Amino acid sequence: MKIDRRCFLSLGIGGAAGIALSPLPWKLADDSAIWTQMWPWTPVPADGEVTYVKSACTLCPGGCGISVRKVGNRAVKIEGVEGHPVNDGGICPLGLSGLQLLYGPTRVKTPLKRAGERGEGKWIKISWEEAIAEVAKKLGDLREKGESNSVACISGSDKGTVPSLFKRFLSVYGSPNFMRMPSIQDSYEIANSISLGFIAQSGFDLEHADFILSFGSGLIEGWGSPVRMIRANSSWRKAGIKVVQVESRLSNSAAKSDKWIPINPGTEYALALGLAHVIIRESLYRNDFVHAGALGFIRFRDLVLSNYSPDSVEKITGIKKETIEALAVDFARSGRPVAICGRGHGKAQSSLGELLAVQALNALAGNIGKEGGVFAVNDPAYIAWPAYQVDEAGAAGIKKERIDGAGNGKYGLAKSLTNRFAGAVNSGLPVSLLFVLESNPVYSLPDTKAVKDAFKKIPFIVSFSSFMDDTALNSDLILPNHVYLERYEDVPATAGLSKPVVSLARPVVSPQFNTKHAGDVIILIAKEVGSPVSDAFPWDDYQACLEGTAGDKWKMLNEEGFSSDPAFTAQAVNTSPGKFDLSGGVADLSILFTPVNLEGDPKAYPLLLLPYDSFRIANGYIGDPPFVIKTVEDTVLKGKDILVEINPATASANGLSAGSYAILKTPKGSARVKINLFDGIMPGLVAMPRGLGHTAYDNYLAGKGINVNELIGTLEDPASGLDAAWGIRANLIKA
Amino acid sequence: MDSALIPKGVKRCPTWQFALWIGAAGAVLLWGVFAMLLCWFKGLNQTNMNDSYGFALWIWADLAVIALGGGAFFTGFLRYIVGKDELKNIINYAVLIGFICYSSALLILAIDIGQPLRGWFIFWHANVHSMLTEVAFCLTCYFGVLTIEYVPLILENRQIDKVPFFHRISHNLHEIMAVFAATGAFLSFFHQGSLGGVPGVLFGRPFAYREGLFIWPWTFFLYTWSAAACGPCFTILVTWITEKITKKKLVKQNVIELLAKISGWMIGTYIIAKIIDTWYWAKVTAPASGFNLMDFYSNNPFYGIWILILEIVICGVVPALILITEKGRKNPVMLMTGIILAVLGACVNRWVMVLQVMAVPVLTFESWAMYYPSWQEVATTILPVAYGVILISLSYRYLPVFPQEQELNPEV
Amino acid sequence: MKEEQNHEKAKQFGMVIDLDKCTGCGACMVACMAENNVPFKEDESKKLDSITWLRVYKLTNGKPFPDTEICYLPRPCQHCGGKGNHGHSPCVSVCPATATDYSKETGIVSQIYTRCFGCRYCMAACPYHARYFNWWDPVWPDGMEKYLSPNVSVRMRGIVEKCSFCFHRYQIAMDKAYYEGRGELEENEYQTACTQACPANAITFGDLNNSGHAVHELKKDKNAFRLLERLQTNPKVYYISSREWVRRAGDNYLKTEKK
Amino acid sequence: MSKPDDKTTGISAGTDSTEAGSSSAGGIEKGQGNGDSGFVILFFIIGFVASLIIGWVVFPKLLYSQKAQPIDFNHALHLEAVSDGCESCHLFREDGTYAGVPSNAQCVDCHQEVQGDSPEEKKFVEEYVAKEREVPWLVYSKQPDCVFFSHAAHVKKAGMECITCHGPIGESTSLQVYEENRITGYSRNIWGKNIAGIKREPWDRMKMDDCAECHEKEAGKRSSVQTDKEACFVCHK
Repeated sequence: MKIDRRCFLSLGIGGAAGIALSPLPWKLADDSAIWTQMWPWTPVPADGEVTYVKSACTLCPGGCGISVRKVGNRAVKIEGVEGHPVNDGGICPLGLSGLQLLYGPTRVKTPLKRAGERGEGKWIKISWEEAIAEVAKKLGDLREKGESNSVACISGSDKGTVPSLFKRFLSVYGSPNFMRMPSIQDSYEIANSISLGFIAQSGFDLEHADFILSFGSGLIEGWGSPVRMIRANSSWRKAGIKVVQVESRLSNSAAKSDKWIPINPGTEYALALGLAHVIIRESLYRNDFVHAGALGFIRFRDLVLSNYSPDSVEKITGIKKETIEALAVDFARSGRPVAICGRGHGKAQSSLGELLAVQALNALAGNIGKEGGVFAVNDPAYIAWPAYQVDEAGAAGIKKERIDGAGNGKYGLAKSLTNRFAGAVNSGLPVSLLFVLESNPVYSLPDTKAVKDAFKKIPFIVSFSSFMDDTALNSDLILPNHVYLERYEDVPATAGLSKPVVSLARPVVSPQFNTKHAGDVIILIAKEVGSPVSDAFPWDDYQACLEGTAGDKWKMLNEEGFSSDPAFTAQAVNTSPGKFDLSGGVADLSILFTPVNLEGDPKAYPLLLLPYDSFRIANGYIGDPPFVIKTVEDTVLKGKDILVEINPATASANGLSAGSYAILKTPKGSARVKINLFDGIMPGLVAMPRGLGHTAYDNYLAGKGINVNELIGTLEDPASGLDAAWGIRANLIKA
Repeated sequence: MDSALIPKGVKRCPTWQFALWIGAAGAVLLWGVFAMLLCWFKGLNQTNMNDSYGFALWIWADLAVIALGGGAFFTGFLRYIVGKDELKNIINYAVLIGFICYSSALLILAIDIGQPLRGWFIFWHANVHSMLTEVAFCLTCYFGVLTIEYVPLILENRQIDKVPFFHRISHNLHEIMAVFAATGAFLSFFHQGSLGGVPGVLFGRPFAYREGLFIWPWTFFLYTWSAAACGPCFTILVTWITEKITKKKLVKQNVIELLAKISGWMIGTYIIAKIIDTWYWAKVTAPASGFNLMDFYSNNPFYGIWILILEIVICGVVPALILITEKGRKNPVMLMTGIILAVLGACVNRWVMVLQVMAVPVLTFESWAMYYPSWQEVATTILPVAYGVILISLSYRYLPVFPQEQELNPEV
Repeated sequence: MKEEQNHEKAKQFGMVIDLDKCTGCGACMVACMAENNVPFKEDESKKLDSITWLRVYKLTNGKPFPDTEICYLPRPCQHCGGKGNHGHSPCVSVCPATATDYSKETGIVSQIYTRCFGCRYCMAACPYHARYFNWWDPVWPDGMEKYLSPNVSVRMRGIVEKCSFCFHRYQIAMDKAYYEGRGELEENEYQTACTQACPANAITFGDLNNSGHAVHELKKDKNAFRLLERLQTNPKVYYISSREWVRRAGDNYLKTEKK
Repeated sequence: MSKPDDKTTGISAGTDSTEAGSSSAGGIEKGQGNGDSGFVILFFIIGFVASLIIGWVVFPKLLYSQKAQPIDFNHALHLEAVSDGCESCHLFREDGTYAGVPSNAQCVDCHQEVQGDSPEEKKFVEEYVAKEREVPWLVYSKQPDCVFFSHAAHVKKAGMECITCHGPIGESTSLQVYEENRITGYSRNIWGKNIAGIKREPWDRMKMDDCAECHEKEAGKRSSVQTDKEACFVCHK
């Protein structure tokens, strides 16, 4: 008898049989399958009570009402508010992604002070007290030295209480340099000033218009208040209203229009004048605003009749004269036609000539200040704060010329010309301290190199950004604002609306990090700087200021979430007929109506680079959150490569093919790009999206594509100081 | 060193040489195992598969080895059911190759599924409507049968055979082998067929969809048929490679030629059926959903229509003609050309019916995507090859695989 | 009496998408991702491994400048009824583990993530590419998991997922109905996230069988069509376009076929 | 190195020669006694029994960890004091969702201050109410994340009693030990106390099959095309 291998074999077989007859293998198989349902690293969202908080979106000037779904104390989904006058339940991709900003990795979590070189990303955390004291000390020193006017602020907007507090701060402190980021409204303001005699923005009653003629405006791609525009488009479709898009590239707006008229880029003004020619020649205009006695009409008439016949306009624009004739008749014979300009999102300015030419069409159609027409819209009416005392230093400072020149001399009609900021600083105008509020100028202003050079000349830059954006990264001190979902703020929606709405952003969740409301911060800085600045800020905090400002409307704002009461929001100005000046008070009209001479030698740069706006690429203060960048097509962004759109004809002329690499060269710089062939773009053009090529933010956005602003520059409109550059000459060389 | 284990009367290479050989194959195997572990622990993002190539190299390899492993069931069917007695001289090897093919197929499936720990759901939560369920059950059962068919061979190892118990098992298994061969043939018929059914039932994919008989699309029968036709060719091919490596004749040429002849006729009939199927599909089935034949083959940036020509003419008609004619079979170069082309034909067919099914765009506004496998996919696909080499080497060295070996290689 | 019959009748939830209104803005895609806890990766430009339950396709008419036209087409899961509308959608019957199913009560094709073991056969079956495989582990940046909704279970690597017509919204609405002692929902009580978000109101959602629902009439529009109807997949998503080339792009036609 | 030097004949398959070869290493000697097979059987039994013990006794002990509830709650005591049965504390919300385990806000109506002399109550008031912390209750019936369970459908629509699924927990004076499955992280109550998965009462187990069983019997809907039972998207999300 001995224990041999067979015994062990037997033991094994017995063991196996026993195990098989026990729950062990079966339960393990089941449990391991259940384990795979919920790996330790897979988050399981906690359940809880569902509530909704009404608020307003601040991610663009659109001013949509939002309803945020919460589970317990977490915000889980942003939806549009039904019945809100701006968006009535609709919402855009960016607005939907707000929670990725709130809870995202790009948040600045506490005040930061630069430790390394600018842009290096080395920071030390400091307390709010230290940060505010430091800013106040610098401000005090500058004021003492009589250099108060060297303090400037670039803000995303000049509407609403928070920008107004900053503006008030500068005014009482002694600086005229409150600037807002450029947009087509700068152009509209100057145009209105010339033609109507007062500064106002333009609003459009598009829901009631019956013929829409768009000169390159991305009506359904983010122009004006984006959701409202898409809703308007749906109502046009339903009512069979004709939309004509004049644009050199088949944008989505062009694709959705009833008629797309491709035009040589930059010649939109000529088409408008050609249309005016036909309308005047055929006496199709209405007399409400233009009649022989109207200011400048005779001069305008003579100019368009002699210089802008459909024949000559065909030569300039490349549009057949028959098309021009027919379009003019269609436009003028419609009941409530409206002409709109402002390329793409309308975030870039246009030349004064283009504005006046397009506004002339509206005047000829007699639809200014009427249902379905164009309205002049004043600034919000509800901000009426007590007057403040200015001391001598302040008064001296505020009287000085603005850095961007706005309001002075030949720029006398402009409120803000931030497009001139970088050039002015680089030419030696001093800026000692810059506040950056809800804007990203380092990224968003054209000619990035010049902007960066200008920033280098500014010794102290304070960013109020909630996010580590391109400008915050290049600042010296970050005083992080609450994200809009964590704060109270009035949100005036003025972008292109004829009847503006003011909504209220309300804290949906408590602040996630050690951030502070920018409104509170500027009040604290004012108090720290001391009298007389502090006297102009009598409020304990921003909340008190806001409630006081809203006055008896506060309750309604809080309950409804918005107010469209004209007495409270911006007022549409009553424009009395006959007051429209078609000549713009300009002695020599031909100065207005000259083609923009783009930068670059046409021989070295035979192509034209055209930046374009896309709904899926946010290009304002906020960059694309992960969800939105996910929706960008692979014909626009592939890996880290940006694709430029060119016509197949352009490609074959340059030896390029779909997906191949090329070097895109402009007088401002060059970049490696990939080629996307698109039949819908005019040969000879290269189109590149705005909004990519961020150097800051998270890995979901940073380093993807090229910032088109690095390749383009500004071009000053001699008549107004506006930036008239709609593109730049370029060349594509096979890489 | 291991001489006691080596069958009597045959000559084997020295142990060191054998160890070196196994070591080399083992290194490749380890590489594959490493890739396999990567796929298991990090997930299928290790591959270059994507939503247009959800079925890719692995599933192709899977279907190809199953088709080629069909040599086992068909040779068994011929030997035990039809009674082609000569084939007893190659049946052992056919079974071994089948065993390797099927075990490899199961392993690849275990890597290919996204949640390997839930793999058993296919049995426990089986959906009777799914062709894949049929595949899983038949495949597993047939693998069991192959194991039973392979076991007696192991038991014939000189040392194991000395144990009376094992000897008796071995003996008894031999007695009833015909039953298993019949079961195997039946199961094989079904799972080869249901593998064909996998693409054939996809009525959302006009490239794959075929009409058919009752619940079975024509691809069901074509798959079985092509496996029966090309499987034995693979057995012959591996035998030939083994002979080249061992520098020995292992199976008599008449056996090879008999199998080749049967294969030839099978391929011939299969390719006629395949041509009819393709013609009917191109003329009737596909146009009914708005597709011309060329719609499936244009826009593909790589091979276009050539893959169809390769499959049907070069790897179908040509080997059939070679193997059917006596002249072709008698000429060793022609014979092996025919055999290789036939094997390739089955592989190309499986490639087309697996990868293209998902990649051919159906929506008019989608386009072909290109795919190339990642190294992890390649390594895990080579893993079964290395495993097969090792198992064949061990079996050849220690088991009496080739009954005619001694006769063909008398001791000098 | 008639009303009651209507209630007894099985529901067929479906969608009508007006392509004339759709602007391609992408709000539906993002609304879907935000509603359904859809994960994202650093690089989502490889569209073949990018999970987008609802994907907006860009169609062009293929003509050169200046006759080029573009149309956007949002594609959720089509919730096919299959041949004869018996519920044998292309994907459902092929799943070996019963992880996807068709409900005769709602007409919705379900996907049970915890049952799926990732064989991807259903993806091969679906001609619309509406099914997505989780090639990667879903990972949210630190803190971002806070916005995840408890109404939709978070998926795991290695399984297939797809649009559910926001079925959880039906479940939640039914919860409320039961609590209030009702057994039926009003049309507006169950709407998908994309329908709700669409700024253009291009998407209409409801019970195709219920004559009281907007979709019931809309699907009969003369310009209405479905994708790949010739395959007899019987989708429950209808599209409306006034442009002929768009309608034609919805299916495959032989070159010899005239409309 | 060994050389194949054997000269014996016959390696063909199917030979029935019982002749043992040379007595090389590893060979098994003939004539092994019957006593050996006794050992073989003994070892089989040892292996069999040991693994049965491992599978049935040791394995469950290893699989589940035991966790104590933060407060030992007395259901029976509370049930006496309230007027509306379980729903007095386990509420439905306005939107029809089920609030589940009560939050402190509900408890403080009575337990703002310590009422009686129970040490558990004292702990609750001092540790949780005073510190405004929610009690981290361990929920025995917590289902996996993929499950959508509608209390409204079962309680309001179908009029089911709580006891049907949760058992007579209302009669308990003390909470049972919470056993957590170390692999899945779920409560043992889901699989059931019986490791073999055998249940006597309907509330003994809460696996999908248990739901399905009742759904098949009571609801009787056959909305699923694949299973001819009720559709998956009734309980799954």
